[in-house]
Amino acid sequence: MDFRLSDDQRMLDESASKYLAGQYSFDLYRKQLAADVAFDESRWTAMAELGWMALPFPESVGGFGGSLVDIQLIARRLGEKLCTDPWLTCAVLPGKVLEFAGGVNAMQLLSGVSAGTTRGALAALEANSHYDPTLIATRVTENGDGIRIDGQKSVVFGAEYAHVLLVTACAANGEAMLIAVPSSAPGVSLNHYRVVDGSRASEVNLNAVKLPETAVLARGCVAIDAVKRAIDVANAAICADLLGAASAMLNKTRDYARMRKQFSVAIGSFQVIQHYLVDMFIETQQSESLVWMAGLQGDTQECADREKAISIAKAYIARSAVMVAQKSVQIHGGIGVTEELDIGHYFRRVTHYAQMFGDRDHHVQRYMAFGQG
Amino acid sequence: MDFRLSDDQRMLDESASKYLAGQYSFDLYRKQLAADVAFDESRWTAMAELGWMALPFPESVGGFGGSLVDIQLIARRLGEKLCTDPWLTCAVLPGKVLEFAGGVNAMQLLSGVSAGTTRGALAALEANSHYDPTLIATRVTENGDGIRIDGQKSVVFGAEYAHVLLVTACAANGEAMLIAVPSSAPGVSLNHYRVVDGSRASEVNLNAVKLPETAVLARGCVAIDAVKRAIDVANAAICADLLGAASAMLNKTRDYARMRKQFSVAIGSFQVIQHYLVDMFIETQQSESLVWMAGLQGDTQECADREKAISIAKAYIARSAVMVAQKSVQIHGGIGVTEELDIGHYFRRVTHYAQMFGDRDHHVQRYMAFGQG
Amino acid sequence: MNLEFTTEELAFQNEVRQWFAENVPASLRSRADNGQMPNRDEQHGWEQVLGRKGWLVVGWSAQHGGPGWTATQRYIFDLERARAGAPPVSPFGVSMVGPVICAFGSAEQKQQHLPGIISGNVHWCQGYSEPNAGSDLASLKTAAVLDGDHYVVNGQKIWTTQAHWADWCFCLVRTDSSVKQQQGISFLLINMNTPGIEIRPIHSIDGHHHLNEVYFTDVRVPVENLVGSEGMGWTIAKFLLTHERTTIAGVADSKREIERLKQMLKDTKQGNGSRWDDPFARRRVAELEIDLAALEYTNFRTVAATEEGMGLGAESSGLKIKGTELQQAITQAMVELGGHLSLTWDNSEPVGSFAFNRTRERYNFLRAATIYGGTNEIQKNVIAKMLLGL
Amino acid sequence: MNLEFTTEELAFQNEVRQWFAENVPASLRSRADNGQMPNRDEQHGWEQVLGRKGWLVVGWSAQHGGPGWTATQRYIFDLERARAGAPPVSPFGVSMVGPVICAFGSAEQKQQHLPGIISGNVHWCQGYSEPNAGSDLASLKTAAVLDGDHYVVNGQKIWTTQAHWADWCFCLVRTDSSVKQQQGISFLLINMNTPGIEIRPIHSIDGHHHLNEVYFTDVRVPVENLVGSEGMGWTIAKFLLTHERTTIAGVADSKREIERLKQMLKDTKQGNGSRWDDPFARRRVAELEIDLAALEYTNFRTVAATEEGMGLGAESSGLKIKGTELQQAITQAMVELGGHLSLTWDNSEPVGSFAFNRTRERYNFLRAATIYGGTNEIQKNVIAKMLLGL
Repeated sequence: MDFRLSDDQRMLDESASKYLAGQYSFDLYRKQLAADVAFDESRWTAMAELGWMALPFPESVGGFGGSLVDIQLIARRLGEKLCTDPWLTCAVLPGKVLEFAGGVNAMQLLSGVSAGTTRGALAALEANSHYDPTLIATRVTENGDGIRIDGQKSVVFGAEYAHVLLVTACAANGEAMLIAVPSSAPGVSLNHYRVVDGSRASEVNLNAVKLPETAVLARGCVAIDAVKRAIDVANAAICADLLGAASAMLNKTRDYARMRKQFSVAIGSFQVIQHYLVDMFIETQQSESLVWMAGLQGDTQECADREKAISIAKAYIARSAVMVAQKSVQIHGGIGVTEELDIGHYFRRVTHYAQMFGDRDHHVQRYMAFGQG
Repeated sequence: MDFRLSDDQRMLDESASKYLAGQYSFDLYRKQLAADVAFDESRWTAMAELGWMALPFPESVGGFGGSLVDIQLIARRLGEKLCTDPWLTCAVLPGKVLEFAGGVNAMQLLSGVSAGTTRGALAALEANSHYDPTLIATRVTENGDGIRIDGQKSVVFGAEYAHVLLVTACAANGEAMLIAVPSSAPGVSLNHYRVVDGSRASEVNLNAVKLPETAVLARGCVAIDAVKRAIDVANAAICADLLGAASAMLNKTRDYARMRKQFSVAIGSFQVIQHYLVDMFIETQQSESLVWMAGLQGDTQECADREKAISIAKAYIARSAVMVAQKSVQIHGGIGVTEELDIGHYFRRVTHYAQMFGDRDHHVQRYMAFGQG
Repeated sequence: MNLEFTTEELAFQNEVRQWFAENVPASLRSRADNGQMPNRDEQHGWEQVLGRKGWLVVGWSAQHGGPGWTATQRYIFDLERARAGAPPVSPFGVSMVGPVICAFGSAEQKQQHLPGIISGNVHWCQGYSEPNAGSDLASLKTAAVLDGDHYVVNGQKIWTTQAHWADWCFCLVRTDSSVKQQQGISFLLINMNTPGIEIRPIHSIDGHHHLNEVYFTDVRVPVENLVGSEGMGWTIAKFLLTHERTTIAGVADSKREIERLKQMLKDTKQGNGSRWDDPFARRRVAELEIDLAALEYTNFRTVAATEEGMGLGAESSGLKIKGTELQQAITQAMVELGGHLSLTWDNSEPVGSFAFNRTRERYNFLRAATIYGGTNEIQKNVIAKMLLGL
Repeated sequence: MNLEFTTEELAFQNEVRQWFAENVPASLRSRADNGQMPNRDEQHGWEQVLGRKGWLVVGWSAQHGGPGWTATQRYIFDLERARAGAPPVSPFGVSMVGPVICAFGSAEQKQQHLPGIISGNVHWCQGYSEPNAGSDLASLKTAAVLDGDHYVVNGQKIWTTQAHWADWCFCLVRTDSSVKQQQGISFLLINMNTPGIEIRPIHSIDGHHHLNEVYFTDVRVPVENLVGSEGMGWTIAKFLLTHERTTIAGVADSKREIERLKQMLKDTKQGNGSRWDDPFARRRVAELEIDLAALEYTNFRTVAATEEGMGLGAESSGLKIKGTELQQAITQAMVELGGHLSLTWDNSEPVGSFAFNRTRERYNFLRAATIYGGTNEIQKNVIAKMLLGL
């Protein structure tokens, strides 16, 4: 057993920290939030130049063949800094769907994602699917010279900034398909809105969208497996993001408890506040252990092992990070529920990421289905 | 709304307190425990003379027609004093089964119970029934001149002191029957053992037990309903018993926290201990509210209302009393886990009563089935 | 013992229920159905409707212009109010400064202020907390210095809910800094139109503007606006804390919210069924319902004790703790059980269920429930003192 | 990063597993299957079996007579030990006084005491707590007064686990009452056969006798039984607290117990199915398994840090807190999921499931897990100090 980062990983981690410290800040985050923006072309280019887009993908498409832990290292720093840049939703997640779907067309798209020139978004979930990507009401019909898609995809993270939507749809015979739909295709209309962490998502309406047969990237089990496996990758990254956010909250709350005086003493001198902080500390430690466990054991095609590892980590961390977030606000008192201080924004980020692609309840149930011998 | 006790109830409550203070003590409890005894004929007679056996039953059988709250008042005092006298299991529970079963033979038996001369025990649950009295593997066959019973009943509380066992059994056609089986009947053999609160229960083996047809007190729904309704009465009393035990633990632990010094100060001066005690206090207050709710709303034949009220109360109190018990031991430290001090015995009593006829899990599920609109 | 309402109380419940059905505006009801709070006009308009009916200051005795209801009636009224989708009334005039003026105010103060509170035409806010006096209120610094027939007020208040909606503010101010902390504090009524008052908004993490900072710079307040005498401020503040306990647990609104959550789950499809088909979701709701029952019957006991004129001790102090914990648990369940539908923020069209799309607001807003009015930790300290007598 | 065991470690695991399979007595295994603790003969016999194999003092360096294993090997060994149904070894000699003698003892003390610990032939107990020195150990009063070449010991120890099984006791005693509390404490080895020692049993709520009071009346202890120098007792006690952390979380036994619970649920019929068919029972087990995974990987991280020779800070102090909480949660689930089968106490014939019939024992026994060795509250105080630096 070895929990040390390799030299490359340490460099990656440091460069991510340094980049975010220089290019991102709470002020910038708030400015973007006020302007209903969660994206900046120049930052995207900068991140691509740092190799973040190429990192997760195979060398065959121009990627760096990075591991799941590599992805987590960046995700943790993003969470730590409240960064809403859609790296996860517009690059990692759609890129992984393409990688796992395979085939010439998918690989061509993936080259663009890996180069940072193409942004994607996964349009899998629907209003009535809850967290289950196999519940697909969107319909696809095939005719002689192509396909037609009708339906609606819900809460598609990052769609506002995506060139291509990776849409799941179901044929009349029940076969699922994974389809590459250009955002600009006729019949595609998007309603954008803000989501809880301050980033952006969209309703994707597909109204008689006609595309050539080549738009179909995968069918049946391959299509579903690609989506589920990519969502597992996303969840490993989400766990790391939650760890980053929870660690930041813990540190900020500890510092506040040392500094803030009431009744002429630092509130950190009250035993109950001390025990709250210890509980938060222990939960964050345990969460970190499971983040790396998920990164190491979730990086496999073997479905049962992967789902077990990811679901254990997400089920645990979703609860712990929410606890840390709630206690952080409570210890801060009034100032903790305001927009002025970062604590409240971390609180919302934790709410968001704890539920994105499955909350504790969902993942405990998935563990029961896959993981219990 | 009125939560005041009537004058009669206050008298009953006071006489119960006074009787137990005079006739029962922790020393006596420990002496009985060491001797594997949980019964005393003279105390039984004394309790009968106080009217406790007649209290729960209709005047038509010589009872006093007391309410469910009246039963709870005594049960709370028994819990408060760690008393293991089998009043609930040998009088209230079997008596209520007889009362709800109805019919001449049941009423005749009930007269004896109400007079304190006959003791019964409900033999409903089996090794494989969990808490569900409708899961009956014990078999009854009818022939020309009587019935024959074969099977085994498990964890029959108070059977060691019972003259008559109220046994549920199932005919080949699936019909359930409630049968009065004399403990001394040929083919009946009992294995006695201690149970967690220090009282006694038995395995009841029924091996070709032959009885006249008149032993069948009720059949089908009537039999099942009588058992279920009587168990609901028992659970209302159990809630009150848990309240009595939890209140006693809270008071003893508060006193200990005031008196016990470590680091030169009373441990009750530590904020974390204070908040533990406040949590225990609040939970005990909330439990008391639901005890009376169950007593008032559980006293009805209407199945859904009754089961809802009883299950809400038991689900809540089972959790709260266990929390109070665990925290009481923790605050006491080492002395809390010894046989010498009463705290550890209360702890076991709470474990026992929290599970007797259904734990929180069972009652939350029953509430979901009956109570959720 | 008896848990049933009397015939008279049942008749009262019917009357109130019918009146609410006829008088709660559709806009309020729709906001409640989606878990949203009313805006200023809706809130003030609704309070004036209640004021015209004489049902705004329901906790007041008839002598002071209230309906003179029993604690049970007030409880029933609150239950029906929440059930009908009407918001709680703003407490600052009705439950706070009003009762203070009734108990401590001069005849002139009563004449000047009570009618506006009773009618719902005059709106109040509460100037208690300061940046360095939150949980430790006694260390407040805002000073009121006598200058002829005026106090000159300088200082800053914070967390002032609805200051931007208010006509008047009741303030704790320091009139004497030479005595022990609590002793130098006075209770002052300040017209929000007085020159020298500046209000700066504080935006909350639910995305709305409820709170403010209020700056006082040489604000001249007539001496007749002092309630009681100088140095009585702490006594008055403590009087308020033990004043009204029949609704402190928030049972009526929690009850409504749980029912709303059940309906939301039933209305939200999942595959071919609904979210209500998930046994673990149903169990989570069941556990909330059981906790609510415990709170509700504890509240009943407090109401019954109030009816009998019995003092309110540690028993009812627990109600605020448990009540706010339950409010938070309900909103958390709402957010979590909605899944991805709970993650949308400012969508104008419903995504699956508009009610789920808006659960975040109450969840975020109610984080403050365990903080304001004395954190739950402070509440527990107070109860511990009563319990342990240390 | 890498979570896999190396080829060598896997081979070691196989070797150990096979040895346990062949050497754990059936009686021990059967007790473990029913959640019961071994009796004296079984425990001592088993430790001697380990001693003969050289696998008793697994945490010791080769230099002192241990196998010189890595932290990972020790972890693997513990895992396989629990899986095989063998009890943990008694820590008093192996993990406590042994390492103390290795680190602080004289050559004579090493020669006299280490062989008996390594072989499992000599048994120890720990004389720390006193009636008025539990959490506040520094206030202990048992006095050792020098009289020629002996200390004369007078006082009382309490909560002395296995004193009635022990040949020797290591004691914290006060040798100087004129200095500050911690400074006057010394570490003394006392032969339990010395005249003047009286052992009184304390019966625990699990129904067994583990604990004792030990009274010392003019007990004469040779000065050469002092470890280190006078006044070093507190330093030695603190050394012990940070000594061995690879198994402090109790992961191996918790893992075994969860597997046992699953098997018990599968083996216990309910109607036509089994208790395992209850989705809420399964969920409860799943939540325990998830908590165990968090503990296990945190333990791995500590083991890995130990391998790298890194200091053990607050990170690993949390392991004791979480580990004991999990042990309690598992036993509580065992008691509760058994339903009425968990309520039987001293039945000699199984009622449904003998394993469920005995769940009460561990549940009651393990209430002490969050108390002994410093309550979890004290542990949190210690971590808070490190975290906050206040």
